[in-house]
Amino acid sequence: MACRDTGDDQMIDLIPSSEQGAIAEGVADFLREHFPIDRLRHSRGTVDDNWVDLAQLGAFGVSVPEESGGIGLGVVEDVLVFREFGRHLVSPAAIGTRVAAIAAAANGQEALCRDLLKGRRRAGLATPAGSGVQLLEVGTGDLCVAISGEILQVFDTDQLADREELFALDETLTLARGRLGKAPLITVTDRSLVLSVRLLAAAMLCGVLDVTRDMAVDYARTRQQFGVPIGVFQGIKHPCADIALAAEEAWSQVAYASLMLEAELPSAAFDVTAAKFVAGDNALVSARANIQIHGGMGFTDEVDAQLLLKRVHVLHQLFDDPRLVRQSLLELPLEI
Amino acid sequence: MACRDTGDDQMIDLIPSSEQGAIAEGVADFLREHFPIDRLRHSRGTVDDNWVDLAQLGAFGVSVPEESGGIGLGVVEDVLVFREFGRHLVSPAAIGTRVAAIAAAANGQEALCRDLLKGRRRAGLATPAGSGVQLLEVGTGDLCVAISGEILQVFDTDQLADREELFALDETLTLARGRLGKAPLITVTDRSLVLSVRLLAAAMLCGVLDVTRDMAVDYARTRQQFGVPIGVFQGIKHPCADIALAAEEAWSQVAYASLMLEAELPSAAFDVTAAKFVAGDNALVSARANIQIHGGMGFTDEVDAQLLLKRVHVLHQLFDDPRLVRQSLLELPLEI
Amino acid sequence: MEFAVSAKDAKFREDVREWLSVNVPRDPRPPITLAGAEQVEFMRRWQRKLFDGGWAGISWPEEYGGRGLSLVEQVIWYEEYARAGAPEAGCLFCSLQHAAPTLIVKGSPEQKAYYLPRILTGEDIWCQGFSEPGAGSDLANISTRGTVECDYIIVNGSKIWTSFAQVSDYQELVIRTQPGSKRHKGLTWIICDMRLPGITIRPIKSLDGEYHNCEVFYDNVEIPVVNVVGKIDDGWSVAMATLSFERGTAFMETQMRLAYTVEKLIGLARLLKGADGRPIIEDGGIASQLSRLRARSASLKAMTYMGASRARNSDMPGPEGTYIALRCGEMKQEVYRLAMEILGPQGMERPVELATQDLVQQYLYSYAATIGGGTSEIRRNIIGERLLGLPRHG
Amino acid sequence: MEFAVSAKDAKFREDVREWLSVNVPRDPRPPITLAGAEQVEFMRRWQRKLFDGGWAGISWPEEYGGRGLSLVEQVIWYEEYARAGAPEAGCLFCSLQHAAPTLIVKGSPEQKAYYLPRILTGEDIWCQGFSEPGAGSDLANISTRGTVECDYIIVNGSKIWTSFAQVSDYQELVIRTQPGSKRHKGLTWIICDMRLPGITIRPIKSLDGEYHNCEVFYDNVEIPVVNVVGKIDDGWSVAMATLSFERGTAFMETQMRLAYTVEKLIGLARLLKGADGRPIIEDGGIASQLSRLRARSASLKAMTYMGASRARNSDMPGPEGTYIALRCGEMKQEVYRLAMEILGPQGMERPVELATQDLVQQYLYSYAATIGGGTSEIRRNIIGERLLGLPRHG
Repeated sequence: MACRDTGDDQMIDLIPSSEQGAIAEGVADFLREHFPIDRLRHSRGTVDDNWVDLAQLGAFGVSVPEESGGIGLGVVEDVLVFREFGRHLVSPAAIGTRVAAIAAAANGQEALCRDLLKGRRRAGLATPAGSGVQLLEVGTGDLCVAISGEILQVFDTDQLADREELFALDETLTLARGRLGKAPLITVTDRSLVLSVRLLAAAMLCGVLDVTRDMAVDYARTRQQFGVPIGVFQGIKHPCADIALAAEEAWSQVAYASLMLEAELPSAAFDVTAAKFVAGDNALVSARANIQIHGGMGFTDEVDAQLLLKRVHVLHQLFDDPRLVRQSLLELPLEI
Repeated sequence: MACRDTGDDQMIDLIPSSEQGAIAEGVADFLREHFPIDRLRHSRGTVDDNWVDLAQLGAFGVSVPEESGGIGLGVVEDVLVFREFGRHLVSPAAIGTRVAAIAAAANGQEALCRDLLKGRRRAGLATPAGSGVQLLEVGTGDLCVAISGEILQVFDTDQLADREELFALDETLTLARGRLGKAPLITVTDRSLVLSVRLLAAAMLCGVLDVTRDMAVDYARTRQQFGVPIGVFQGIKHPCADIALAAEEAWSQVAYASLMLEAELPSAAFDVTAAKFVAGDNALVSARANIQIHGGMGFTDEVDAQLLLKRVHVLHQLFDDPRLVRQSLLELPLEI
Repeated sequence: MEFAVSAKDAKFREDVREWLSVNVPRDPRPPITLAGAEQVEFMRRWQRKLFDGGWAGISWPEEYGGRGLSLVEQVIWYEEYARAGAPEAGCLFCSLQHAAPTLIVKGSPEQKAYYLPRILTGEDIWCQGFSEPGAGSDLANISTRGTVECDYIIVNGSKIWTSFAQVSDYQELVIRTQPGSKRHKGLTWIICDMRLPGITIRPIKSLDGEYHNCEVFYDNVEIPVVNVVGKIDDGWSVAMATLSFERGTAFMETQMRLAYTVEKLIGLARLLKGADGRPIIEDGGIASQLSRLRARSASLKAMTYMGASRARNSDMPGPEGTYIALRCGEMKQEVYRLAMEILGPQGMERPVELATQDLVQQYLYSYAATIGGGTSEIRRNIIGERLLGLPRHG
Repeated sequence: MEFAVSAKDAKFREDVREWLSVNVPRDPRPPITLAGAEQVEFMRRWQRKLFDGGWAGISWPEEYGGRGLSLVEQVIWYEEYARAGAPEAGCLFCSLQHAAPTLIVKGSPEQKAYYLPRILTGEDIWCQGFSEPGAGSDLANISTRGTVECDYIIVNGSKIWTSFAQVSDYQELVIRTQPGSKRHKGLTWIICDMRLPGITIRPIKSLDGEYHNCEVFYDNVEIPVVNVVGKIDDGWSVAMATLSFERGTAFMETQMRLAYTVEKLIGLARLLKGADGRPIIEDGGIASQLSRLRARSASLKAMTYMGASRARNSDMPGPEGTYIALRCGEMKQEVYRLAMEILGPQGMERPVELATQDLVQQYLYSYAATIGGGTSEIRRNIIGERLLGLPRHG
């Protein structure tokens, strides 16, 4: 467990223990082999081929209770795994699938929980937009997760109405408009669970940020102009430094917030909201800078810089308009 | 005249004519000799020694009618002269003195007008602050100009109440708190005159921006680090370029707005407000960058970078909180 | 400093507005696709309509079939053009804004007589051929070579970032004709017929889904010497004429469109409601950015007047045009970034796969604005070194 | 990743809060003037009070008289310290945050025994002696030289940007002891008694009216060799120990103060009304900046935890501390710039000529935050070159 009461000693450690590191590394190994980012170069809203294998690895059940088929760890370990998902631009349906499984287990729907954990079913996400919702990665037969305040609901496909397919900014994902029905499959009121959804989106943003940094630095080191690597010039070097700082800052806050959330501290709502805001903002600014660092190549779809940008937009908007997230930051209680 | 009706040809020329250039150059020559910026290095709210000589040059009466002792030109020529004032950090009382003279002439108070034009009297400025006003450069015996909506009022010293001396952010200027009386010496309702006051503050900001650019570039060219002039590094070169762009942009808008104001076009209010906003914002950002470019020296009072910063703050706040100026930009009518 | 009010002014605006209201195509300009035929057909038709209406080449001297409008009239034209939602120049940009001005200044009488009318009517499409792989936007590093053999120049090499090459008839091609020459010496500016044997074109897909750029390969392409503009080995001065022009009033259409987009965004922010049920404009963070951009649009226009005023007193626009290019590119991105903030979740959607009138598409396209035609970093170098006299990187 | 909740936690916070509420001086810390006597007296008294209360050297190991608090407890301490408005370290910063940690790691037993207690009680004031004219913050360019003669090192040269030299008892002095040595080799770190003959101090007035920095000149100053910390010619590694420390938790006080300042500004924006009669907080432009800074304060704290967590697994804090230094400096400026926007016209006034508790004064002082101890540009170079492996400027 990432959180314990020692009685007399106190500490905050943001470095993964060797057990935690091993879980993340196991997932990372699998993703490196089966989810290289360039698989998405010319993809159009298609489900990843290896979704079932990823599920069978246990990646969506890290914080699902063992008795329901999960690994029985907490959101801290989830965050480490979802950062790896972000690094490989795994579908945000990973968040929906993980949270739907937890909700199903809490609701006694064990069969559904196991279907999700085994990759037999998938859950996409609903974000409020206009008078309806945007359905992200909700394909035929998929479930759909929506949140509102402290309530989390899971809908089955037949509980969605007025569905209309759309072209997505991130064309590697499917997007539709629709309306949520009145009778969800599952309704759970759980503040921590709702917060965890936001935090996992932030963790995925951190993963994208890591890739952004590495891509920018790699290009700055190798691309030559005026006879030297462009990383010599402060006009390139300093933006690279800013991206690295952005990644360090975002991950620090996400890691910290995961500990606060796991410990159920009163300030967890603020810390998670700040994590989503900082990770989203930093990832967006960095994805843009990475395109600029790549110059003409950055504007093409021949390098992955554009995939990172588009994915960041989607994760940043997931469940909440960042504009309103920013506003709420001023109102949330904060102990200092 | 800067504005004429040609009937069949139309043009906008933002370059001073040779006559206009000669007026500005005459003032500039005098200022270079008698108002070097370093006169302010260790000055504490003292009136410039050469105020009377500057007045006798006619510098405050450029747009005062000839029959009242002025030169009888317009706000376009004023703007050129006030940019020179900005370049030499002449007291903002120049604005008050100029506008008080115009108001006095319009009000038939010819003796007062001549006193102002000859430098025998000076007019400082009142900016709303809290429940009273801030009195900037309103010394003993000075007049004081206040504006509200389209109304401009001139107060004599004895019409000010509750005066309390303050230390100013810009310690080369005097500052006090006070209240305006009920019976001003002069009240004029004149939209264009009120707008001209804002525009002249913007013109002075442009002058400060010019000095800021020259100071930054000069330091970048001469200061050596790691064996080369620091201007080699893009971390210095690019901020210098941004300052130069900021100066070009601000002056272009001020010059353009002066023509629109002189022609009394409906969009003049927007153009003048935009000029004040852009000049203030650009001057502030640039003054800050100039300090950073100067490194450790920039933080001392041994170079003039700090004088520029402090003066910019004062001119930016003059008469209106820039925060509210920015808000008003969204409401003003604009023909496009 | 002078503002000469004209009685014709309001009348001119009225005429423009009326003509545009009747003639602007109702359909948006098609995107530039791999083949690009739809946009070409659309733009040729529109340019022909402009020509027939007497609105082609508004800034060209009358002797070349233009209207010779004053700067103020040009501003009015582009203001109304943007307001009417008339098509952006797209595949005609290079012919109208680069090639024609260059030919007018540097072309031979025969070149002018042949090419200018075909550009004016939209018959010919042109592309640029300056950038090369590895050389970036620095002309001094051009290595595509041309060998003079009798009446032909034989060209070998390649160009990159050539916009609209896949649909172009001609190319403004800059090559190195003096073997072993360095930097700006020994370059030649030549008109290259894009249908000549030995030319291969590879369109590059952009991040917005369009095909804005191409690589062009030259394998023993034989171009007649009469196609040289200016003199052989004097291409640098010809190219500079184009670039100076590009940095001046050529940005006017973009500027006016930006100004108009800001007004549109203000309207959109008043109309749209966020998930909290409040109009977006009531978000002061959004409102303050809109204010700022409204003021910055105005000052960008003023900078154009300033540049044109300076140009009036000299033969060629000064390098101050780089100020406008830099500001214009960065502002374009700011405007569309703000559009995305206003759109919120709606910005994740695109109504159809590709649509040039879509704000999301325009947002994505805006990434080119600080890269194409010289990155913002290069522009800041130019300002620092050429205008401010700062030392070059050793 | 682990968060060990302690039952002592809340109790500790309560103790700290209570002690501070009784003991924090009611008067603000005096500014640092030309002579500086008022601040010295004030800070010595306050440090003595901290010592007597058992709150001196909270992060020091207990064997040196410190409290050896855990990182969490340090955070609580600085949070409460900032909330209570307790004095910033000022003229004691160098002794407590630089000199003592360096001596603890690199000092001889005799040096520790003599200097550490005097630092802990506030008896001695220290200053740094690293920067030189022309060398900026780059230690590699140090040219102040020391010649070893018997038991003394004879020092000649000068230092600049030395904070609090005018009131210091000792200096952390880095000099070049190997003649002709280059860059990081041949440097020596030595304790210099500031009252030695041959030392001249010129205080420099800063833009906020205080005298934060001095130039120090050395004319045949004779320093005993026993004052060398570490070994002769091995000063680089000693200095690095200090700098690494500086970049780690030494920023904690600043961070907590910034976080608390943001909360204060939120309160101020709710309280103050603009010229339009509306509370400033209703200006969404202001509100959105406050939100942003509130989140950024939190993440800055998290970065400190991250750095400390890494340090726990290695002997010395890594260069990642530069991230914190960079962010901290820039955020300090953002916070006080926003304060000026909130103050509006009130920001043009200062209640007295110099007052360290005044937001305007703090705003002016914040200009040092991206310059002193390495400019933001240098910090970005360090991140780019040392952390990311980008090539150095040739």
